[in-house]
Amino acid sequence: MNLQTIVNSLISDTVTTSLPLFKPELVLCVTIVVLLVTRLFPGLNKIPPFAIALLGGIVALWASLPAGGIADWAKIERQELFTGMLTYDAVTAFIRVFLMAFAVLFIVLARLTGLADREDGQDFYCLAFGSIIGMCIMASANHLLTLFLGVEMASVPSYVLSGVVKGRRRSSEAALKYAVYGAGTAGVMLYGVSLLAGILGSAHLPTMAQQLVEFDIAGKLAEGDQYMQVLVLALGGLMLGVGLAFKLSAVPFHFWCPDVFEGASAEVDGFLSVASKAAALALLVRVGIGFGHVPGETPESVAAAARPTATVQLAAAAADVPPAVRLIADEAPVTDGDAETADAAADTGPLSPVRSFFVQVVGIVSVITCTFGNLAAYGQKNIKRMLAYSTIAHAGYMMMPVAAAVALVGRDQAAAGDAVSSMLLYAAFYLFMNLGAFAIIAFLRNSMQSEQIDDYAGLIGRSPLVALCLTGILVSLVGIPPMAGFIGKFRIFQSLVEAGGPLMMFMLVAAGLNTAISLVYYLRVCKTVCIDSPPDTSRPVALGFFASAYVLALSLPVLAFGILPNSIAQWAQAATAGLFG
Amino acid sequence: MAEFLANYLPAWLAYMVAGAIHVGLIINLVAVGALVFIWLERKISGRIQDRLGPTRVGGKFGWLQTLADGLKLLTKEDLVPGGADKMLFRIAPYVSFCASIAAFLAIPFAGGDYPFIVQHVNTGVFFVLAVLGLEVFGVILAGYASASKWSLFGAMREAAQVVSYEVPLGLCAVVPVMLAGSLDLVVIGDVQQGWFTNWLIFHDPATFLIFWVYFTCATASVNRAPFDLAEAESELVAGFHTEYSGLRWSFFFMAEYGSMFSVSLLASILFLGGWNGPLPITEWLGLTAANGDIAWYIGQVLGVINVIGKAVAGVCVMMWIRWTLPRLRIDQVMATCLKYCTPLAAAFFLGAVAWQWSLPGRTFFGLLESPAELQSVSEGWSDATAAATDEDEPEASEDQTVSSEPSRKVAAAKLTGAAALQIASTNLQGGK
Amino acid sequence: MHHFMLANLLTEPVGVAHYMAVGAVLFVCGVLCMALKRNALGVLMGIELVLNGANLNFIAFGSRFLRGEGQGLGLDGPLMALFVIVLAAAEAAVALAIVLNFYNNYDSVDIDRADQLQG
Amino acid sequence: MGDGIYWPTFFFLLFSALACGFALAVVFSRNVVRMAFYLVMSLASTAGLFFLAGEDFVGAMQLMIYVGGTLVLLIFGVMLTSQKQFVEMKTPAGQWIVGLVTGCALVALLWMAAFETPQWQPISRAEAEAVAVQPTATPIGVALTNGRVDQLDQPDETLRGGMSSYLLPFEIVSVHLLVVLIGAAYLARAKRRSPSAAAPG
Repeated sequence: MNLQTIVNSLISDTVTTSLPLFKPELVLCVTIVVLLVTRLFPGLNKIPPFAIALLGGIVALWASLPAGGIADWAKIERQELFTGMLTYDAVTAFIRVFLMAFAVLFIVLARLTGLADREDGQDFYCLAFGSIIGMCIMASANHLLTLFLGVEMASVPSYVLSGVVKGRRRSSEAALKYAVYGAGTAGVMLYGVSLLAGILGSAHLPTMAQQLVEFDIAGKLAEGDQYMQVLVLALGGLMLGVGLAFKLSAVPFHFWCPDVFEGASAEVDGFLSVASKAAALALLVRVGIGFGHVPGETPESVAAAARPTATVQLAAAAADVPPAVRLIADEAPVTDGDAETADAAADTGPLSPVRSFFVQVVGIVSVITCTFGNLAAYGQKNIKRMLAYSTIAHAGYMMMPVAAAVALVGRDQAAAGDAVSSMLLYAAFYLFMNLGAFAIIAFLRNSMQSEQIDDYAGLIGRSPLVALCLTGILVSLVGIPPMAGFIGKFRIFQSLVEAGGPLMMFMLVAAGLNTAISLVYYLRVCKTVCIDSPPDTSRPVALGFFASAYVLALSLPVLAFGILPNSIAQWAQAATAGLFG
Repeated sequence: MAEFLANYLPAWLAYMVAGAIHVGLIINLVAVGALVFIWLERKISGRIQDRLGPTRVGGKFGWLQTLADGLKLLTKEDLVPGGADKMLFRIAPYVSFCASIAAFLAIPFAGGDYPFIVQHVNTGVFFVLAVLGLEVFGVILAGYASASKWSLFGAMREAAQVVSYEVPLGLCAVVPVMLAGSLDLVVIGDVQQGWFTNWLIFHDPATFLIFWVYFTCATASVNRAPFDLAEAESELVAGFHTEYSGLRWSFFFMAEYGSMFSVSLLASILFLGGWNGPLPITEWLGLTAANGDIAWYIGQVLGVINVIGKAVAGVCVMMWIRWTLPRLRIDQVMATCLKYCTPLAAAFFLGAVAWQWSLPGRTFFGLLESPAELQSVSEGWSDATAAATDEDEPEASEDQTVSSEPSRKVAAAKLTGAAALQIASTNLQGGK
Repeated sequence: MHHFMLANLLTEPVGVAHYMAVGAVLFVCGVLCMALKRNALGVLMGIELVLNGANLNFIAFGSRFLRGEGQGLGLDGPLMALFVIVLAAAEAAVALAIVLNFYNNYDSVDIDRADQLQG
Repeated sequence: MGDGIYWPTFFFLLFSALACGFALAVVFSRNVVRMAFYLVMSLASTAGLFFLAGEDFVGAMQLMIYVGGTLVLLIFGVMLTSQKQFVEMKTPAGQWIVGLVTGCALVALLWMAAFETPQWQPISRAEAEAVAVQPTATPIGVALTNGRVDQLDQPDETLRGGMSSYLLPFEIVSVHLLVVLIGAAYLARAKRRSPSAAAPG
């Protein structure tokens, strides 16, 4: 094997395997270029940019669907693309369909509300698509560079998007805050990434997990004088977490969220709260799996290997010699009969310290985030600001199943997959709920020039359709049946129960209490909209046909999925079934 | 040189002495170069305007005129404006001068196995371009620290201009790098051995054309007329150095002439055969390493004369341009860069690639066989493109791919900055 | 315990740890800049320092001269550093455009003036 | 070469002192223009450290893109906004104290971690001098076009699998730069329409 053969095999691998699976992103790239090129030529610039963008989005959506149709998730096998830079599995595919569908809905919304006007439409669509490509990379990151690159690619265009209304002071302030905090946390995250790469000697997540097994945290901690290396690891992990927490708007890195949401326009808020958050959650899952799970490791194999390796580890640690490479899966053949003993033995894998660290950090942050978001949403007068806090709270809810999944990895991988599927399901519902809410806010802003909750009083009389849709969405955000939000929350709670343990119970209780708290401020808006009498100065609210259709198209699924959640829940479950293997 | 000295001195002292000698030579080169060039500029401008230029000091040609001027500058008072940021004002000329000198660290004056070079850097082309780009800081700091609006405008223009022109400049420099298969200036010079037909400028039509793009961009990036917007005396008094006097002012001038010299040196190494004369005279005379050290040394000195001669010719052409063409407006300067030079450079780059692809091993003149060194590179090239699994020659194809790819990204990254700068500067123009 | 001996300060090579020490100083200086400067451009400069602290780490982890052949990150180090440099350029361009936009609207680059959004 | 001064260490100390000193100067300077100047010096010294670590190519890139491009951009921004009242801005003393204490603690922690991790300690002088100087641009270029030259001399097989080629990031970053360029240009250019017509939100 010489270098030439390596290079050739890599090239053929790229062309035959990786590029076909990278189609949706490529379509978006091409769309960006086409948008720019058509602007240059006198004849071509008559083509409305919206048409090109919509076409590109739809083609990308079509390209992102699994080969055997929308229900065919289970057949997708985990693969590494581009020699390990990206990972492609059913979760990636699911999130990508989600993001592409969102992209199509988003550009339609931007067109309907007039945010992407004719002259600068190309810029707007290019930025949105560029950001979406970054999110796709986040969702499939398998390498520390693609992790950072994805975050940067998703963030930097969205800084511009949040300041897209150039002349408005608030808009420019939102962009400034977002950019400064975002760039700062990205820098801290990069430093953490450098520490992790340095201590583990690799930047490829699965290899890093293997190195972590060799690293033998428990042994190093027991040894006493080597705790500094574990400290570097923890420090690197926490700094990486800073960047993730910023993208997730988790406490204590949430402070940008309300300001940016209030300053940016409502359409962009929808973008930030749905797409950006879903990508960040997917990245959180990737990081959790990347560091907490070695490919090929199963609880059974770990349980079988536990005793011999433990002694090897201790001996090796005592002799201060790095333990030999152990491929755990090779050492112990998997037998079905061991499953119960593995369950009873709880999490004893060599990565269990990493997992418990991850679970504790994510779990506690999620509880605090959730509680903070819901408490701060009280007393907000601006609807966008209130929804910003609601977004923070929902980020907390959606982080919980990720913690549960990582907690379950060492014991029951099927249940862990289910936990991730509950997150995916909630994210899918969240797309309709939040994009719907922000679309309504954008349409109302266009017709009544206000985003104050008080100005929505008596909306039911002025525009019953919008009022009903808004009410339905808010009820769903609380999580009351028969809306989709209820199903999503129920599944999340279920995964917490499945994971068990004091921390999970604490999270469950906190989530339950939070639902009760959130009831008050969501229903207060519903009351304003449906019951309060309109102010004297109220003007009629007129939504065009397309706007009404758009609002309906987003609101109806919220109800429909609440009543018939089966198909989408099955897709999510099928997508996560093969996640750990 | 350090190894040689180490025979007679303790090792640490040998290194220091060698370092001191190198630095001394370079400063000498820049200072004496500036001395000569300023005299030359006066003579050339005089002749172009049908005058004699300086005639009095130092005999018939007035060749001591610059020295007299230098002495006058030394005795002038070192003024610092009242509202100036004193520290930055004092430091700025030195920043410019240091950057200008530092570029010479990696420029070889003769090649072969023991090149005449201060520090052999294996990414020489990029190092020189990168360091040349740092000169702009001196100008910016001077412009800001002077607390004068003329200076500030001059500095802003310089910032926008220099950063923008580095994009096409880098793209042009990539072509010889690609053809020679190395970023090492010594290697690039050495592959052009033999007749002048082997010079990279005559390699193919695209390289011939891109040389002129390079020369235009080089003129602009060292801030010479018709691109000397930073000093534009008809509108900005004297631009960024309005407030400077005496020795500090002369440092700016030495930096300017030093940069002119270094971009011309770079042009002569990248395109004009470097230390290889138009005819392979050193070979005919047997001045090679095979015939003993002394012959080799004479050959090398001939090489030095060759490369410096070409560089001086380049500088003279810049002067000729200065006294021939009128100054452009700032927006014309930026348009020249972004609308013409960058696309042209990219197109010619592709042209050179196409030539290399379709006619490997051939040069421009009657489709001659290209020199052996270049051939090995082009063979590697076709290997890589055909994805042949040839076990013997992985090296050449690697080098080939190296050269073009990273620089493309540099160009892209610079373009981002440059365009933002340009937009900002147009805004400024509107706002003022 | 491995201590940095002052005695062989000049006669022995430095290691990754020394580079990391410099990187840590740059990182912390950058964080302090981000936290303490009121000028938006000062904050951006802090970000550049932070990124360079990380880059120094990457270079150190990848360098054969600091850790010997075949150890550490290998080529990943300089490659990641390269990408960070490019991404930082992109980020700076956008951040600067945003700061100028803010300046046009507020006539100020004081971060503390950005206080219209509160509640 | 004997036991004399090990020059790389000498230059390391020189450049690191410059890098750290100017970085501190950035923090403690109140004048934003001087901060920019100190930052330039600090990052240029960092490029020197890159050269010392044997990464010529990245060092040259640092000088070219970072120092020659990004920082010129920053200084440009400083000048566009350099009205008297923004050039010097004070931060309250309380924030300074809190910041400095935290900063010192963080530096101490990171230093301790760096100097107590065995695999990050220096190799011996003989080993360091035995490391062969190799071209730096070639491996980077090959890695960007889909191959890893260091894959063959990595002794640890588990690490070999994780040596990815950087083709994808290299290509996708160009899309990113394009998008960012569009965004920056959009924000920086003057509005095309009258302000009354636009401004939703």
